[in-house]
Amino acid sequence: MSTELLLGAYIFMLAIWVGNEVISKVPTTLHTPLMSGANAIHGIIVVGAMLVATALPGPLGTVLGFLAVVLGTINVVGGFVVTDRMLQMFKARPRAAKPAEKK
Amino acid sequence: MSTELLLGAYIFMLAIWVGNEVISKVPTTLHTPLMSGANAIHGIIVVGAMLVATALPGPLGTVLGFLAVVLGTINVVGGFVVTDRMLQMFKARPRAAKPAEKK
Amino acid sequence: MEQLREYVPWVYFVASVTFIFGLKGLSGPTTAQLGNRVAATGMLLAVIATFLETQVAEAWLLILPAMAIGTVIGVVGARQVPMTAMPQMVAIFNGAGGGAAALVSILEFEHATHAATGQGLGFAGVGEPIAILLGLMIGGVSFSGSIIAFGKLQGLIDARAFKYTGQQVVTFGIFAGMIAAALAILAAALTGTEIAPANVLLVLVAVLALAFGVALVMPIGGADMPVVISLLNAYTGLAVAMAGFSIGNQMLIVAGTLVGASGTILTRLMSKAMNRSLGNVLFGAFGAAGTATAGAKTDDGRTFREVSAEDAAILLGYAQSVIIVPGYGLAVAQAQHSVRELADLLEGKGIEVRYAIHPVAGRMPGHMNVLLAEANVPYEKLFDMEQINDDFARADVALVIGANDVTNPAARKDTASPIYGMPILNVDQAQNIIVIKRSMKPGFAGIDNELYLDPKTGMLFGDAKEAVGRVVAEVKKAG
Amino acid sequence: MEQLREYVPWVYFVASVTFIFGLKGLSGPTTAQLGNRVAATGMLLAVIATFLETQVAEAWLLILPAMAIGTVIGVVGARQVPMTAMPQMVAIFNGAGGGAAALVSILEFEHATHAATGQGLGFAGVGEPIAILLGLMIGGVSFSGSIIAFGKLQGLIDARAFKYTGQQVVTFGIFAGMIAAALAILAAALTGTEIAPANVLLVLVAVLALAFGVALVMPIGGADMPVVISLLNAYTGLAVAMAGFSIGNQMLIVAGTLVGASGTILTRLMSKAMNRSLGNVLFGAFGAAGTATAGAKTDDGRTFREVSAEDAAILLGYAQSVIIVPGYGLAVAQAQHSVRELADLLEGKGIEVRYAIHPVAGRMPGHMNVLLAEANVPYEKLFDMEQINDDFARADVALVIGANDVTNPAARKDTASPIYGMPILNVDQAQNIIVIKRSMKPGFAGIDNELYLDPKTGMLFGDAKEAVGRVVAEVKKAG
Ligand SMILES: NC(=O)c1ccc[n+]([C@@H]2O[C@H](COP(=O)([O-])OP(=O)(O)OC[C@H]3O[C@@H](n4cnc5c(N)ncnc54)[C@H](OP(=O)(O)O)[C@@H]3O)[C@@H](O)[C@H]2O)c1
Ligand SMILES: NC(=O)c1ccc[n+]([C@@H]2O[C@H](COP(=O)([O-])OP(=O)(O)OC[C@H]3O[C@@H](n4cnc5c(N)ncnc54)[C@H](OP(=O)(O)O)[C@@H]3O)[C@@H](O)[C@H]2O)c1
Repeated sequence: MSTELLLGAYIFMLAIWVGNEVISKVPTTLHTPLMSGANAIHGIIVVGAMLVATALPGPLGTVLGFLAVVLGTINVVGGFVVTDRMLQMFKARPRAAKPAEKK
Repeated sequence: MSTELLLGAYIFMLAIWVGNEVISKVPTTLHTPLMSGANAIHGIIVVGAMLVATALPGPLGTVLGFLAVVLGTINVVGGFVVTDRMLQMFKARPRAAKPAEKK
Repeated sequence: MEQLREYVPWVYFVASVTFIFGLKGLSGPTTAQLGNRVAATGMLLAVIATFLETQVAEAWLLILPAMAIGTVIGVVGARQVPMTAMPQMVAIFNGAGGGAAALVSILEFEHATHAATGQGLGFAGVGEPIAILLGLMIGGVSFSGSIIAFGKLQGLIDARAFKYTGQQVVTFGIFAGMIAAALAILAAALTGTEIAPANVLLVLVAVLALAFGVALVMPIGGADMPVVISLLNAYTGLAVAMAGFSIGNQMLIVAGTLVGASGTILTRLMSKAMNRSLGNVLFGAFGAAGTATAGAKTDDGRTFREVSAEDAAILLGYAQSVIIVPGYGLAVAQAQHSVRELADLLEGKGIEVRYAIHPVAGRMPGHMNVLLAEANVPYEKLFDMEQINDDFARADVALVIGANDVTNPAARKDTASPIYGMPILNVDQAQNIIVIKRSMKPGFAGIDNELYLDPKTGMLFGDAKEAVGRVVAEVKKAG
Repeated sequence: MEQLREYVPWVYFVASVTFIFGLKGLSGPTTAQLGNRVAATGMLLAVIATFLETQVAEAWLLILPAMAIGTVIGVVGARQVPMTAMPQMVAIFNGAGGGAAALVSILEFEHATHAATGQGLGFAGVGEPIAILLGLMIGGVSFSGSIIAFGKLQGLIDARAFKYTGQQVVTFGIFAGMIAAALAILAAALTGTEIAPANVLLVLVAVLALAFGVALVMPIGGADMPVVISLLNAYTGLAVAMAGFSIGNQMLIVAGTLVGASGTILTRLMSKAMNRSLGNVLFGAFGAAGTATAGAKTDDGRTFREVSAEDAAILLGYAQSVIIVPGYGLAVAQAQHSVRELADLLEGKGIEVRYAIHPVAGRMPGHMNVLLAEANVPYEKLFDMEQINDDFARADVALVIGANDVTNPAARKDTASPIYGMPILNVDQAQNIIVIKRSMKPGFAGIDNELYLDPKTGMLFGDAKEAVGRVVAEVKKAG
């Protein structure tokens, strides 16, 4: 029953509320981008991976640490880029939109 | 830059979000009861008052501690009772509603 | 006892969760009462658990009587107050919370500095003294400000905006002095350079905070008090959160911050519902319950038409669709039951009766809903302004009972009017208009209403309850 | 460096705030892109700040190459993938995150137990080992589950639901074994009673978690994969939060919990949009891309009517109001630009053209919106099902392009149909119906569509892009 556990519990509980409330009224169209964006956000595990990458000495530890960082980076980078690409589709691109509007 | 301050900051920041999001779509009708209910919730200061009531020895300390508890209790008790009374008004009371429905 | 004490922080944790559920519940009409009770239960649990702490258990002789006194005052106050005086009551309870937060801050300050020896004031870091000072200042402002708000609404202090030359300078001076004294304490805590004894400075901060609260609320007129109370409510929340930081109690941080954040949003929603910006409320001049523009317009030769209860009954009896517009006068006269009776009679004749509820009709948001609900008017018959405003043109009779400002067409047309821009009910578009009030006197904003001079309008003078009673009698006679 | 390092936790704090803003932004159409970028910026800040930590700075030779490799894989994957394969891509990225969380948990476990001497495994309290074990199990399930989901969507694994007798028993056995091994570790950590070496048990937990992820996703059909991916996404969030608990990093707790909570809500919203309960998705049989009911109904003697591109052009040319219903086939054929061209032509003739977007048309939510937006179809012309469903009866032509299940009237009437109860577009109420598809074959749900046998319906066979192109040519010829 350490203080840090208690405070962590508060943070956990409040973050659940925020997570729930913040997206409670998302339109269907945005389900996939939102899923993808949330996916990118948990990519922050890369920071955890960096911090413990060398926690275990020896070759096995190094391999696991290396792998953890690679996987975390894939998650965060791929997640944000793919989300951005999806969302780009929702915006009319000026180049193409111009001639169309002339009609 | 103590850990406890940092964790407190997280709690503070998340609670701001929760407070904002949770009531962001309250109908006008409920403004007053909501204000009153929120008023009752900060009455939790009574716990703080209890905890520090005897923190300062001597008669002045005792008087201040006593006063703090009295004020905190007024806030919490009065707040909840008055809110409950307001909200009671929003519900059709069965006794009176029955004959009206017969018509 | 020893082992149980370990769980006190987790009881606080659970209580924090109930507060969030409570607040969420309070923001929906069907869940509001449950929400309030859930939060109250959490509160009770937290208070009981607190008795497990040694210093609290040992001081029961001090604490229990204090709680008993507070409970009696709270319950009696909350029970006895008439519905129309609810806002004042909220103000006074809020002030009590602010005062408690300020006192907790003072006690914690003395506690922390008491054992101090040598340089500095004995604080571990910079966080605690800042939290203590903020708790004291915000709590103090909330305490005195709430008391002034109470006084104005209760009629103990002139409700009009209190203004004098040089006011801004004085108010700012108080504020600057308060901040300066607080900074001096902070300097002493951090570097040990004491300009004056810390206790003296602390008292100075407290006194200036109280003065600042007074200076802040005095220039605001009674009309804007609900908004001010909501703002002070958010302040108290913040003060409680600061107290939570200073005594290291997360439940207080959560509860206080929740109220601080939601109270700020609520304040903004409320001023929006009254079509004012928050800055306008705090520093504007509308609240002057003015006489400025009053009585200026009636002299253009147009006159009003008085009608009898019988006339009104006939008009209503031949209508197909009636819209009732309740206002502050209906609340004062407690005419809700008579109105309900009239509506039942008309509906018995097959006439459609609806109620148009303006968001700021009465003296607090939801005032009319509360009143009519008390008389068991079905919820489906109450329509918000946006829902019903287009239907006035199709209504045969608009029956205005003790409402004034919320029907004043000047809000639409007259850019010079103090209520210009406020959305109003389109009563003037109805085929016929009946207005029940006691005289030609203005309402809250203190301005005349040209609706009363409209040829379509018939004035039925009298106390709302009594006048509606007469109409009921006539309707009964007729049918 | 030394002093800067003190601020790293506060950078993490700021990053946490950006994640919330990002998530909030992502839930509104106009703010979505900004939100995504805000969160990405916060992420970048956090990563940079992490290099200030001694153990990270010292290991740059390990970490930087790893990040470079990850970046290349991530960018190339995200850029190269065609729009239709987006769900798979999300699955694979999600799996990577789950795997990372599981590895972090393992490393932290070894780190904590490495220095352990004497009794127990060297944990301070019960919190850390629990968090580590949960992070490992949830992360592992998410990793293998996501890979299976990817394989099914990509066609590497048979997309149909994989079932065998005794399946439930096996799945439950894996789950029970995993929990038992985890409890054994916990017992060793708390009481020092080791049944087996902790490392062996840990590997067992990891292996069983991976197996459980496979067992969980294999029996689910490809149709339900978007929902499953969303659920696994929430799992990874939870695993990250647990990793945050075990290494004492609040930013990870906040980010992971946010995703866990919002992902759970999102999963529920998605299954609701497909008119399924989450339980039904996880344990139901609909996903079987079945052949069960297919082909059964066409034998009642009714037949379909084929039309030519010219017929279609004439019908469209004389219409006043046309509603286009896009579906998966439009995405496959990449016909969005041709459709836009057709719509422009018709609008040039003064014909009203609107698009009816079914919530689950295509293979992911928002699929049609994304496609049509790519072809610059104005946002105002896209209508949600609820908005436009009543207008079909007044439309002269409903032009169905590569859509099938979302127009199938069986969902309304046929209680035996696997899509019974799913709300559909009221295409059958239009005056005339033109359906563009390659054959009479069924769509995703594998069932026939009696809409095609309706006398009002004309079938225009061909690849969507090519067929629409023919219609465009005919319309141009005519006018
Ligand atoms: N709802 C809120 O939150 C809130 C808060 C603060 C201020 N306000 C302000 O209050 C006003 C509310 O508008 P409103 O139309 O409801 O009220 P109002 O404009 O204040 O008018 C009320 C009218 O009722 C009449 N009246 C008083 N007692 C009566 C009785 N016993 N029987 C019959 N009539 C009686 C008065 O005329 P006689 O004296 O001739 O009878 C008065 O003109 C607005 O200006 C609003 O901005 C509202
Ligand atoms: N949106 C989501 O989130 C989601 C996720 C998973 C599953 N689903 C499911 O997917 C289905 C979506 O319904 P839908 O109506 O959009 O699609 P659908 O029912 O799958 O039908 C698509 C039709 O397009 C035709 N088609 C395929 N390729 C074509 C081409 N190149 N040119 C022309 N036509 C082509 C096919 O017929 P031919 O072979 O005869 O050409 C097929 O019948 C629903 O059952 C839904 O539950 C949706």
